[in-house]
Amino acid sequence: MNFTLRYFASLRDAAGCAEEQVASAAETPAALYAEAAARHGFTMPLARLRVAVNGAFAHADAALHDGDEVVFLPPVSGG
Amino acid sequence: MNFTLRYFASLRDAAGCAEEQVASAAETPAALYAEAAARHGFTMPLARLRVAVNGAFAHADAALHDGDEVVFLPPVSGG
Amino acid sequence: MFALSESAIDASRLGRGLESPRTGAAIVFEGRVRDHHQGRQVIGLAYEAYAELALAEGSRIIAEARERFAIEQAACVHRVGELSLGETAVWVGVTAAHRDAAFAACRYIIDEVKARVPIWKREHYAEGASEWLHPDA
Amino acid sequence: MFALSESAIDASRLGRGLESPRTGAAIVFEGRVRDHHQGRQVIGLAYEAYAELALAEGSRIIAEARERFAIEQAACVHRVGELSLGETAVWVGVTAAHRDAAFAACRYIIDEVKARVPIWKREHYAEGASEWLHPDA
Repeated sequence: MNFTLRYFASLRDAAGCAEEQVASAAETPAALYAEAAARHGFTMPLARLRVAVNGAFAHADAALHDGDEVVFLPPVSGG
Repeated sequence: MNFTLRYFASLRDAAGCAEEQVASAAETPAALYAEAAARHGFTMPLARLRVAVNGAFAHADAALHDGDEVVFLPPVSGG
Repeated sequence: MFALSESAIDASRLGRGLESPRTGAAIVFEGRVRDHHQGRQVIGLAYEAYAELALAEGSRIIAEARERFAIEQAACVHRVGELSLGETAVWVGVTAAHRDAAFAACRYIIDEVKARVPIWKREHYAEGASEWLHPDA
Repeated sequence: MFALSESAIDASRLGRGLESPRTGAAIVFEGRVRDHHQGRQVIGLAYEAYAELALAEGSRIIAEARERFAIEQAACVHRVGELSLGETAVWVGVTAAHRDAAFAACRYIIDEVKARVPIWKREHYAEGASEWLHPDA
């Protein structure tokens, strides 16, 4: 399946890009993150992240569909 | 002894004046209030009032001195 | 700083007094004249203060807030005289490094001012009456 | 209303949106860029937002505050981009008939915004480094 991944804050710095298109057999955000972490050397564990799919918070084990936009959100620090 | 009494809010309305000079044998604000209440028809019991003498909060049974300024404060409603 | 004001409270000017590079949190509370009280339609009100003691007690409350909470600045201004609907009756401003202290101190100041400072409110009602408010403690 | 702003937050303009004859209590909270954080001297910072989700989640928080507390108006604006010392990073304004609800709702909104809205802070330190803040929950 094809996915769009978006990165923010320290993950964006680590990935070296704000967005990438990937083709992957990953069926869940968790699996997709494992691949991205290996590719970019992310050190932040999945347990510290929240996941968004197509602009809404989602479970890391939710089923992905072709064309989904998936975002891994590091702990927020607004305010 | 001679005292200056000042009135605020509903007590001022009831007394019909903001200030009066009185000569009295009252030795405490409580005694002075009993006299003023009789004179002006105040219905508010002393227990609902706070007392100030010479610009500072004081006990209703404090000893008064000649020339003291005594104020009976109805429950406040600022803010 | 605690003050009484016979003219409209200038929130913008007071707010500019709350700026400092150490401030992480600033809170402003405004109590305003609202159009109803216990079911009666209010068209305006007046505040009367025992000014000497109000200033002393208000300043004491500000000092207490500084002692109890890790704040930088704290100020309160209370209107006296006749007020129209929507006007600001009391303004409280607090700054601190962190928001916990700012919220707690702001709340402390307005609660203590309402409970302790010798200021009285007279409400004017739509049906024509006016009444001094002397709430039970 | 929840919004993101790429330019300086205009507190005076936002405050004028909080006026109504039913309002007895108005509270404004401002989070500002302060000159220190955990012992390091801060010279500025940047906020980055996942804008689509930040707007949705921020609006949800405002709606929750309206459901939970007896308030009239509630609004929050968060800055994004580069900020200097003393600038307002986040503005929260709440009005209500009574102060209990106004304080509680204001506190709820800022706490939830900080905890849930996808916005990240990068602090710039006097010694030259910059760091994203990813606090442990």
